[in-house]
Amino acid sequence: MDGHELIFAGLDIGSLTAKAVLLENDIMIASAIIRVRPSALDSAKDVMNAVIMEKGLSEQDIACCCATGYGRLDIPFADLNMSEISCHGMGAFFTDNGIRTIIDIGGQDCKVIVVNEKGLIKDFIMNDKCAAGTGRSLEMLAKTLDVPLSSLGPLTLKSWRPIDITNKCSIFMELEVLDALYSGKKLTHIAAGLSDAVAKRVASLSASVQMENPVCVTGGVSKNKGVLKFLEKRMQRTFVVLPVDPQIAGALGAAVFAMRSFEKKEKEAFRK
Amino acid sequence: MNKTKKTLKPFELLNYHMDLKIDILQFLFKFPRFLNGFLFFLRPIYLKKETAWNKRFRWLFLVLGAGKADTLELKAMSHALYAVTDNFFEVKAAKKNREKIVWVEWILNPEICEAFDLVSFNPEVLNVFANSKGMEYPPMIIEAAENQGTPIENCSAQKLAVGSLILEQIPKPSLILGGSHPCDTSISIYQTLEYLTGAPSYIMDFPYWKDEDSYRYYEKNTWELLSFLKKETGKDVDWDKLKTLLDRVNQINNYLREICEMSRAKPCPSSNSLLALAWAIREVNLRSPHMLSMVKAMHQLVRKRYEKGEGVVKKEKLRILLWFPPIPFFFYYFKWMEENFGAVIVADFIGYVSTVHIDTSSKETMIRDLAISQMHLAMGRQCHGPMEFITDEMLKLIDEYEPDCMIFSGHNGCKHGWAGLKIIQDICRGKDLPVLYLNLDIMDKRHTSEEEIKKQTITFFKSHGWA
Amino acid sequence: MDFLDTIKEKASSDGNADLNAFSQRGKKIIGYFCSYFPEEIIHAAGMIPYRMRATGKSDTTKGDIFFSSLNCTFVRRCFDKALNQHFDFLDGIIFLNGCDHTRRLYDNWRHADIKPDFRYMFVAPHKIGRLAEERFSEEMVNLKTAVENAFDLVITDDALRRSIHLYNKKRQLIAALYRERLKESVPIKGSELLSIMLTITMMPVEDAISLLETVIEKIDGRKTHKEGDLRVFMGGGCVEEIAHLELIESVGASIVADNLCLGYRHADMLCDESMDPFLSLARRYLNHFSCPRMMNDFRRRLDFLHTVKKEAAIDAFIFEKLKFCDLWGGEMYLCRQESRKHNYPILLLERELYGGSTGQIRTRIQAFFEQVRNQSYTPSELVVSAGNNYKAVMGGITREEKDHS
Amino acid sequence: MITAGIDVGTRFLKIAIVEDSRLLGASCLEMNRQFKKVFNAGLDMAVDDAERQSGHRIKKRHIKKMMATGYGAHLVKKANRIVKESVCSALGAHALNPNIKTVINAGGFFIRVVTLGDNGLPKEEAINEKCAAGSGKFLEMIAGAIDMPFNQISFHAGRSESPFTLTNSCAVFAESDVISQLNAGCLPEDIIAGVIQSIVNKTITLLNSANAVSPVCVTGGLAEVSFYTSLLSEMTGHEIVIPDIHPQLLPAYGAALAARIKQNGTGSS
Repeated sequence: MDGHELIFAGLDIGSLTAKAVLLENDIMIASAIIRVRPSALDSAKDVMNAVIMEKGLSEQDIACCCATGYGRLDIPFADLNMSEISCHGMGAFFTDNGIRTIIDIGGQDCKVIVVNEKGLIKDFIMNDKCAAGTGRSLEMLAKTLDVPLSSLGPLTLKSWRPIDITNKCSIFMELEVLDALYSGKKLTHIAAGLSDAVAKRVASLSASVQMENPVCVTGGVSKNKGVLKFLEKRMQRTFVVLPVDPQIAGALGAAVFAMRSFEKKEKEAFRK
Repeated sequence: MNKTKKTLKPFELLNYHMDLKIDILQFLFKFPRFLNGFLFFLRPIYLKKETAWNKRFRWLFLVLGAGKADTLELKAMSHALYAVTDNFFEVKAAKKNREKIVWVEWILNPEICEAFDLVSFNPEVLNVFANSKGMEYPPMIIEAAENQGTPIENCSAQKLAVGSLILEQIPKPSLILGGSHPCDTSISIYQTLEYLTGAPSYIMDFPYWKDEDSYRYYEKNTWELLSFLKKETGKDVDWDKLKTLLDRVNQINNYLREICEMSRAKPCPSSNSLLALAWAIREVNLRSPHMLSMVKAMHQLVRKRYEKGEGVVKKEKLRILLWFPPIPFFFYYFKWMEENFGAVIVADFIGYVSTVHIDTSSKETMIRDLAISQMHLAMGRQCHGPMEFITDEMLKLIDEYEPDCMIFSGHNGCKHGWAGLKIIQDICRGKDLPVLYLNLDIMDKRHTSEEEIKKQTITFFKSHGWA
Repeated sequence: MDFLDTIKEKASSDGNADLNAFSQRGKKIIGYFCSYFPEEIIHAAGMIPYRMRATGKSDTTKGDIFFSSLNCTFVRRCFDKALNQHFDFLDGIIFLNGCDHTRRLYDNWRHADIKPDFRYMFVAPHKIGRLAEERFSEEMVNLKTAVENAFDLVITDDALRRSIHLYNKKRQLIAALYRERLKESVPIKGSELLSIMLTITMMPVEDAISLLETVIEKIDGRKTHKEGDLRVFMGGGCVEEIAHLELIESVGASIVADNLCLGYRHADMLCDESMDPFLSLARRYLNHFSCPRMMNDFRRRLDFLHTVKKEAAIDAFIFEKLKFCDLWGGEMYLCRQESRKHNYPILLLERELYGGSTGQIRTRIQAFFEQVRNQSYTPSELVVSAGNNYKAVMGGITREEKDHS
Repeated sequence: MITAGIDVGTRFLKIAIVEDSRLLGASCLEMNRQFKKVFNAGLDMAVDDAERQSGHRIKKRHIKKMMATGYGAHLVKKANRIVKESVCSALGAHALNPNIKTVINAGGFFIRVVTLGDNGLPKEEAINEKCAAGSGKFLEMIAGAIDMPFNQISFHAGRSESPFTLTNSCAVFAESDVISQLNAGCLPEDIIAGVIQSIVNKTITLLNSANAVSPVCVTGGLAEVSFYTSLLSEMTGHEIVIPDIHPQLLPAYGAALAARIKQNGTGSS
């Protein structure tokens, strides 16, 4: 250890976006989100460059790097890899030590993670039946409605009578949405119905783990106020707002794991 | 949907059938003409679809015939209501007095419980009657079960049993009588129920074939059940009581068989909705004397029409064979088709009766024939063996009842049924019988809604030029 | 180890080449479906029992004509293979009422009229007990008669006794392999054992015995696990993908015990050679470690979780099922309730046979193992607690591109 | 006599104006929230088109009968009748080419296979079940995920040497599978060829369950993907016929014919 602080990196290579976070002295000093490149390695390199360039660092300055997400296995410069479930849990917990449950609604999948008082997984559940109730299905359906994903939330909040969407498959949900659309239902109600449908799927998923308060929501869909509103209603809980962009929670968690594994190794080396 | 869902109080659904409203209904049954007029008058507010405010009574009104039922039909229904509530009261009293309650699986009849003077209860009863308090309840109960981890692909009828146990809608059993039929869900769920309740259970192992060996095996199972009950309850078999009941069962079966026979007439004098209802009631409380009265009233009605040469509808346009179970959440399907299209379901999977006569002359014959008779109850008799058990009966009904078309109500949980679909398709092709293949979940309207079923049926009729 | 690699290669194929060689030498091959099927009777008739499998086929195009998408992928794949003449080497096939999906195979097989001509439905009771035993032994006699009539031969009691003896020997060897795995140092991986099981269920039992003997010899002193690997119990029906078990093991685990169709059930319980062969077979096949299709035996299966946890020092339980399997669905519910009661770590997976999405499965398994390891950490080992309420430099967030959405 | 057929699909509204069995004019409009407006505009366009093509005056009031079909058929309040899509496809195909024995309507959400009797009416029908990945929508999704323009799909797929085997049955999950395959270095053309292969497999299943016989007519959006049709004919050995009219229009055309039959009272079922 030569004077200056150690820097740790966390990478989250997802299916749609790649995220990176730099951590120095328990503080997040930089982060970046980019759209994925054709290969996981390219995404990892690009997103990593983006953060280290911003801080004017070089790759040698990174003491330890941890990767997570779908592409986690394909990154040679990562020192270790952790599942995104651990990383999301830890990332959210790291920003607010009170948090015990993290609902992560990502592009392809949706998970409910319960962490212990150390930020480590206590229990989790991840959707495996089908992809309904994920960010991707919401995106598809927003496209059907011809509204930008970002305005789905505000639209939902205006509705007082959401339509009832019963189908469980997101592809066939689209049929129901189209039907409602063409029969002249109000856009706000359809949007609300959609948000409610997604919330319903997430709520039923979460029923099989024992959630503990306080709860926070991460992942892309957490930016959608409409879904959050319905989710709160269906779960009868209120959510804590994270102090950081919830999308980078996974990368942040990875950086924390990088830091810890480094410290652990140091300690072992010291003992010897 | 906007409001947060209500939760159910313990036993709320059962109590619903025992409170004042039911007394009023029973009172109204005494004046069938008035009841009919009342229902007819109110038709516009509930007939078309479920709304936020008519859901409380819609199911009941539709089941009662929506003002178009015959007075005898209402009489049969009043007995059905008595039979069901009797059982509920009995169970309630047993719970209070801490008597033993025996859960009896849907297709196993509770005759043996009568012989031991035990209170029998059907844990799956709510899959039909939960609808009566409003249609949102069955999905709610199913969701409760699914959230606990009951597999989603299980048959919804059985998921309702687990759900109602979890939501404390049904009384816990002291003993369970389960069976290995008609399908895997039943096998799986009865293990779950035994685990959850901790009650000792006896499994009736349903044989695969229907031959002498199988009958004997099932008969032995029944004898073993007797000794199981003896051991668990310390009581002994009251053979006289059993004999009385079985004599009554014979009578019931005779009436039902005759109704089935008369349905072959053109025009068809019987609406199969009543036969399906009779099946449901027999599973819930065969032991009640009201069961016999109900069947008698049904028989009287059908006989009357048969002798006059009348049909259920004035002008019978279409004879339908309904294959696979009817739809509890849309029980009005029968009447809806009759009213709108003159289409009568002349035979169906559930309503058709082919039980054997029980010889009550000795203990041995009683148990032997009871066992064989149980193996011929609807659902059990078709679903447990090879595909021929389903298709042979289907062919027989097609030949005897001469339907113009068939409606295949493919139940989502019935995986073995879907696995045999190609065989059924080929048979209907060979017979040149038009078939409507519905894909639905009979207990869960979330899968395919009432509207969707109506829409598909209308399109089917229209494209064949029947509507 | 080369030897195990050749076995694996064989296990991932249909085994047609070997079997064709046998049939050219005049040996008859009989396919069967379930672990409740008494292979001894086929062996005593001088034929080779072949366990049906779905390997080596990538789609279900033709199978879907007969089965719907609500049926399990094992059955659909098997039937697809049958329709594509992959099972033409069979001289007979025996179905079992194992579950709703497989029993309809019997019906569809006849409806499509696929080779072979000898198609027989063998019925196993759904409960355990004296009555069921009696019935089951009658059923075995019926099977014997049917085989005798169909192939015009006689199965003598002596031949049957000899077969029982050989199969007992095979069981003992498999049991020995299972005992090896209880040791702290794991000599054989779960995936390797699965490939052995797949191989020995498509060859004459004599060959199987010598193969098993070689395996036991070769794995002596072998060590397959890495430092820090978890010891895992694997439950689930019809798992026949070696790659799937390899995936689990690659994430940091050794599978050391199981309840699979091709697993412990083949090692559990010997046939009593001294009594009536049919009754003895009935007793053994009915009472061996059960599949969830047996209705009154779930307590024993749940108890087994506790025993195996102690005996094999299990760190984690993984249960999985194929989609639309009612039986294993219910079993997973029971196991989860039971393990929650006793605070055992348990992971439930639902997949399709050869269904891909390894990324998802890997994430889940990895996260589960991370969760299990968390529980075993002692507090002092835990790295410093996380930063006290987070101090983010919000200005540090960059966006190279606008969020795509 | 002039009749109109209206096919209300999930994305497009197709209207055909037919005199006797001759297609006079047609229109195809994208649906949006104001169904009535779209419908009226579509009808006007179709009538104009008919007038232009036939050369004599045709007005809306000349349309004697109107038949609706398709997913949103119930939205057409003016229609005299609703006809099943299979009937329409069958009638349309039969009128165009009486040899045709089977019609595949491969649209956005459903693949429908209809076999024709000698009278041109449907004999048997098979349709993909709920939750199915093998549909046009699925192809569109995957094409979108790998940034391939829809009209170049066949070109790219044709270049594939080892198509990727798709195993997941859920469309959205399959998409994530595809993305991880891309990340692992799988070529886009292999993936798109694999997707089409999986749709072809699905179609073959349906063809078999409806007992289809050659020649087969392919309509709907997927008919425009030549790789799909060529692979289908290659794998099944069926002769594939692409109808003379725009493949999307066939059901609407058939609906208009159905109107005629019912009107004349010659139709039988």
